[in-house]
Amino acid sequence: MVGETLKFWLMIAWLLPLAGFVVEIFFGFYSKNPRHSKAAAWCAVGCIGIGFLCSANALRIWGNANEWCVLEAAEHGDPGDTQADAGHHETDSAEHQTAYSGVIYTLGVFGSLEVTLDYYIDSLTLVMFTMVTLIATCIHVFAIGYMSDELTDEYVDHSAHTSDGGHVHRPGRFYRFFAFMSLFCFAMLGLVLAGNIFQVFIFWELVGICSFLLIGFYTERKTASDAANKAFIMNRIGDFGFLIGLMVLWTFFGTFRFGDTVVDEQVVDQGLFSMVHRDGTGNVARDEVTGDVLITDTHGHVLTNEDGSNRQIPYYLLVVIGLGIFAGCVGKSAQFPLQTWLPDAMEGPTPVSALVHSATMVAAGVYLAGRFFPMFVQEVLLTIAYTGCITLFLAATIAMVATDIKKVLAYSTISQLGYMMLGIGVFGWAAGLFHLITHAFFKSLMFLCSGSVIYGCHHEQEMPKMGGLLWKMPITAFTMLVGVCAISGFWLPFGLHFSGFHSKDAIVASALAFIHANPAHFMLFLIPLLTAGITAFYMFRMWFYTFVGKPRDQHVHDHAHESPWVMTVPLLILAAFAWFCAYGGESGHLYLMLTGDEPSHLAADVTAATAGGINLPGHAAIHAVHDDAGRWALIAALSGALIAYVLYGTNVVNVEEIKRQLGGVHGFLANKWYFDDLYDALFMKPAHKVAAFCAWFDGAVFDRILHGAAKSMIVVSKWDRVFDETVVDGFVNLIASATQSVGASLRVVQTGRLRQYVMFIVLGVVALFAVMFTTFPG
Amino acid sequence: MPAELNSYLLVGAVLFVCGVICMATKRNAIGVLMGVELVLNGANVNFVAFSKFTTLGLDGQVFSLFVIVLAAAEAAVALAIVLNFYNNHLTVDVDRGNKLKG
Amino acid sequence: MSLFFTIFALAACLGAVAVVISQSVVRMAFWLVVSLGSVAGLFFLADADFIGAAQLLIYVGGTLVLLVFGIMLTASGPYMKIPASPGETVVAGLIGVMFLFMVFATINGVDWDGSRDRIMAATHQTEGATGFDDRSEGNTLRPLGFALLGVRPDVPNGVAGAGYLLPFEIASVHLLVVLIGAAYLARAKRRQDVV
Amino acid sequence: MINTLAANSLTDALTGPLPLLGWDISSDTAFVIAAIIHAVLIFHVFALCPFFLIWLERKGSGRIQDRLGPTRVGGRFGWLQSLADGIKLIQKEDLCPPVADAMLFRSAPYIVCLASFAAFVVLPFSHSWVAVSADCGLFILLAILSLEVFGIIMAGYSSGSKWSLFGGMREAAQMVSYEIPLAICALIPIVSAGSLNLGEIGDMQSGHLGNWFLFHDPFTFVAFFVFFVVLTAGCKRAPFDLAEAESELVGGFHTEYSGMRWSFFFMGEYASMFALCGVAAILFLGGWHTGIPGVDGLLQEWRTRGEFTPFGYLANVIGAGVFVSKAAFGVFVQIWLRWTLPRLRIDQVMITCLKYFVPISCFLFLGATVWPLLFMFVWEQTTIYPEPLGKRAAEIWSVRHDDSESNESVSTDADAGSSNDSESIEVELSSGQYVASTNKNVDLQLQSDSSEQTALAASIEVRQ
Repeated sequence: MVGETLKFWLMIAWLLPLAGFVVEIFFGFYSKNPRHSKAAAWCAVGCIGIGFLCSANALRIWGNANEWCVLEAAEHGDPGDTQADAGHHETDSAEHQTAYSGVIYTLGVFGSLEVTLDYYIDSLTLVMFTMVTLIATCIHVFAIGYMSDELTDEYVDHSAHTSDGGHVHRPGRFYRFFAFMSLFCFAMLGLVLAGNIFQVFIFWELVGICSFLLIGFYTERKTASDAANKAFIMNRIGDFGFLIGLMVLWTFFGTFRFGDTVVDEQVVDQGLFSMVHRDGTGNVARDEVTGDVLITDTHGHVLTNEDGSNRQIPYYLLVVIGLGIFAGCVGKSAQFPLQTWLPDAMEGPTPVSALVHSATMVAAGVYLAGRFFPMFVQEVLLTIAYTGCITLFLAATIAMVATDIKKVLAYSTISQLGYMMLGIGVFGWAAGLFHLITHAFFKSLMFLCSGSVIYGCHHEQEMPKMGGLLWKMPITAFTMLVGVCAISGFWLPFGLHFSGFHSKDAIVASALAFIHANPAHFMLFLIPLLTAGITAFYMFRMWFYTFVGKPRDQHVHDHAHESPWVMTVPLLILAAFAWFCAYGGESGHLYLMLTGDEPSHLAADVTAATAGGINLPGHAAIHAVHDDAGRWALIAALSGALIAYVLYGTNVVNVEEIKRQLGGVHGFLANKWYFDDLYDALFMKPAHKVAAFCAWFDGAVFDRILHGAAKSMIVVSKWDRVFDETVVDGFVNLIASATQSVGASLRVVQTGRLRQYVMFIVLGVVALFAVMFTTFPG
Repeated sequence: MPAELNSYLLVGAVLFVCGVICMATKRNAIGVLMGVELVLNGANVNFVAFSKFTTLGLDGQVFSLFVIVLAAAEAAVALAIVLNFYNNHLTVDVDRGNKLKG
Repeated sequence: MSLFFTIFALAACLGAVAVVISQSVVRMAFWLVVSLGSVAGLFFLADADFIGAAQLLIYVGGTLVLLVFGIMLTASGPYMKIPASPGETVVAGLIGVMFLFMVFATINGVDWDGSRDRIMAATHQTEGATGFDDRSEGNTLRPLGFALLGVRPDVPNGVAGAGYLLPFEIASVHLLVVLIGAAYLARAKRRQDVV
Repeated sequence: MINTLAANSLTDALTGPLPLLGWDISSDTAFVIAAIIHAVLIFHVFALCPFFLIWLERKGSGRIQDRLGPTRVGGRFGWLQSLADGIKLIQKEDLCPPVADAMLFRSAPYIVCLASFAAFVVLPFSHSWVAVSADCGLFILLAILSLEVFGIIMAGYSSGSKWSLFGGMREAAQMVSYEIPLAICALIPIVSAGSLNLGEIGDMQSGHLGNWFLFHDPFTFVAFFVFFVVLTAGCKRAPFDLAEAESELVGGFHTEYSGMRWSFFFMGEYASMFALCGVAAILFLGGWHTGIPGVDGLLQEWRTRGEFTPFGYLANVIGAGVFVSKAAFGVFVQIWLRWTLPRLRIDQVMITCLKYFVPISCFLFLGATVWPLLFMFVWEQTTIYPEPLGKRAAEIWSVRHDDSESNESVSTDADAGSSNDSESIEVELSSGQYVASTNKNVDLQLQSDSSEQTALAASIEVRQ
């Protein structure tokens, strides 16, 4: 019953943006005055706003039904209760059902493959829904102000140039922007709601296309269209792995569904999550002889094929599935080595960067990794952890030297996504997703702030031209400061810690617990810790660069102004959430809800060496090291912030001098570790070479063959023509002339005199009668 | 009864033949039309006679009714054609309408 | 009875002959009225009241007035005559006579009584088996109406579908088409203004 | 039709040995004699109609124009004026213009007269006082009257005068057009009555005023006035007298006529006026019934005693008087209109017909058809009257059928195996199914054998 109610509200929240998209794209185009009307924007805001209300309502219903997971928290979170066994959670969830799944609509049935639209609703779904709709609402409102330049019949794009060197003039695309945003919201919510991995893939591609459209929104700019292409292609590489994973999955499991299909408390259709059973050590159940992984039902009983043998899957293929799915996540979340598209994606309008490329879409990779966690084996998780670790360091270092305010934020985003991946990889499932939520708030906040700055500075994005804007745009500056503090993870007394403090601490704590259990992988703790400092450094560097100090470009400074209320109000709302959304930390509602649906095998602390050679830290182990980790991280962040203050907040040190002295390193970082060049040399150039060869081959070989064939056909045709004209035509002409001569001789009968015809008829009848009479007398 | 039937049929035959001759000799288009009417009436007389004197029964009357109705329709169309003919040739002499002669 | 028949038959035949002989179109119309009116009289005599009345109303009252109207519209002068050549007349007359002879021969050559009896025997009918005696009184209005609506009370055993509902409907649609078609054909041609 | 010619049993009365002379008259001879008797009677009506009506016209026009009109001939009121006119016209020279088509010119008045005269054949003057009681009497009457126009066209064309030709053409156009609303309006009471037999239609309206078709339903009420206007045009009476139009066409189609031939046109015109007004009286105004409940009932009772009984005969005489009064009043109204209203133009005449009367009459026809259905579905009864019209009609028919059956179709009775008693029960049972019950054999067949056909018959029956 609760499941149906939740489904109802979430379906509304999901489908409203689609309706909004349809209305905006059609009525926007056909409305009377599409270039000057804000109707499309308010339509989009209305749709997503109502969607937020529905989501929040669904969250409330779920929370009430599950008592906000406080009971479970009392059991799990209590440090003294370390004896909780793996089976505990299952019995518990039987009493409090937290995950609801079912079929929305069956798209088609192909043999045993059933392509359906399913839903899978648990706390993660609901939290994601609420977060996405809330942030999207704020960003939509913000965009009304930010995109108001487009409300014109003749928009002058100063960044795009025509062939004669002038600026591009084009009609405004206000309504189109909001239509795309609505479509994106629909796709993103669909991705979150999806109840099977194939459906996830569908919406995965849909958010991809929305991202493509929005990155390339200023399509006249070559940089923008290139960036859109780059994002799309990079994502395709990841999606290729995703597809491989799906194929293997389908071959061995025969279903895409996450959850079990339950009818009258009987499981009628096994979901993926219950097919891979974990024993008490957190290992997957395996066949004792072959070593293959057994496929089980909900209660751990092994499923059998039709011939009676056990259904099983080779272990390495389970690894392939995990790596394949994770490849998709790597592409979507811009992880190493596919991280290069995200900074370029900043070519899109800033609200897009805030919504798509920081808070939601790029987080979808992390979300999927979290959602699919029950299917990941240790090898995969280790890969995830290292990928995240590399990414977070790499991106943070580049962020230190970036000068474009949005690029800084973009690298920061990559870095933070790396944190999340790391969290998931080191069994800090809840920590990674916790950081996903908090990061969404403060990163979208900072992007909007940067958007406000850019808007206030008349589309100036380079930080070296800013400075001293603090009192020009105070609301923007202070909300940005909230965001910066949040991402740095600062601690405040009375529990008023910034949200980043809680979430990053959780990840670092997980990592610390992990290396305690597996000392060989100590890098997985050290690098994040170091990067925590770097994060604080580059964030405060950005803030100081922008808002304090002397104005570096007087022209920009003079014309800077605070943004209108439609832009500042969303900032204030988001700032509040960025500060307080994680209120209470590990005993706060948000974290408890997430742990409520944590995969069951993570609860216990398992130290026994397993096949993968990895030891699993349980909740208790993580909790034990939490305070240590928090202190280390805070020290790192404070020192990073201090360095930033010294370098950029004061005039004590000449930054340029340092930059010059570290020229080599700086260049390396400023060129993004030469990844673009590397890819260019590795893939682009060979591809161009191959293409050039193909073109040559086409022209030299294929075309000659074709031309020869054509010439020979011409010769044949000439002969055919001769035959046609003499033989065929002659025959036809013969018939025609014969017909004509017969007609000419018969035309005499046609006198054209009506009365004679009557006479002929009568004569004919009489003659017929005479013949009959003489032939058959009587 | 056969004598009576025969006399009806004879009347019908006379009407029919007169109609045919009328169609064959009249150069006036309307005269031709009248010939057609006579022919149709000859047939009608036969139908009604058969209806009365043979097993044809009511069907004969129904047929002649249809003949009358359709003859009226035919006359209307034919007259319209004649008017068109007159508009084009300024005469109703059917011998002038010999454009289709071979 | 035979007196009236003789009168009407003679009038009909002589009228028809007069139609052939007359040169003036209007006289032809007059004689045609005489002939068709007499045929209507023959119909009355043959107990076909409704057909006779329809003949009078539609033919004489409608079609012939229409024809005279047409004559007036197309006459290029008073008492217009378009004489046929004597040769044609003679040939047509000869052929007509041959034709008449042929028809007469056919009529007299058929054994009507025998064929009637054979048909009755084949269809197992007896005289008056249907008991439908209205026909003999000339009151065929109702049976005709029934027949046109698809019901045949006069047919033995009440064969369903022996009626004429469909032809009736087709005829009415046909009349409508003719109405429109005739109006279209005879419409006043409007000259196309050259702009 | 020939068999129904002697519907009032005159033939039967004549057949057999003549009482006084002892001649044995065969049925054929009796038939001829009966026909002649009828013809003579009708000829008298035909001749006396114009005689009286022309006098009425003169007196009426005189009074309307504030004159006295004829006063002297015949003593008072000039009542013999028409006779004097007739004598004068007979004496006149019978002229035929040299350019005229003599044969047509001379025969045209006869066609007109013949048509008007023949129309009286099916016109009943009282209950069973009719020369031919044909089942499609109204149809025949309208058909024969439509012949009249042919004579007028002939007259117009053959006179060799342009006035006459114009008159003839106008008449042709006008008559061809006005016949349509005339026929449709005549059909409206027919829809209610379910019979084309004028005698039956008249008999259905006995009883009281409410039984007149004029008051039968709103559509017939309106239809009567449309019918009357259209028949005025059909008789080419003013204001529709475009064919004569003295002021523009001199005399129209009769410009060239003189003497007796000229008077024939007028005899035909007045006779057809009377005939059509008579039709209007039968169709709408109760025919030969007074419309007074007590009187009608009494007369009806008298009639049942037999046609040739004194009271039955008296009832028919009274009925004929009532009928002639009604028809004459209709003619009087036409005269009244003629001397009151100005003449229309020819295009106005045509527009009045084609743009107004045809659509109006079509609408009325539709309404009259739907009206019983309205009663069926709204009030679940077929009529507002206690006694359905169909039942009355069925009774009339069965009475008439009994009369003829007694001497004609005894064998049929035996074949059918049903007595008259059972038939009357049948009729009462199926009073709504009037059409089906018109022939008892049909009735039996439909009732007993085929429910499908019954349903069909019920669906096509004329309700009321």
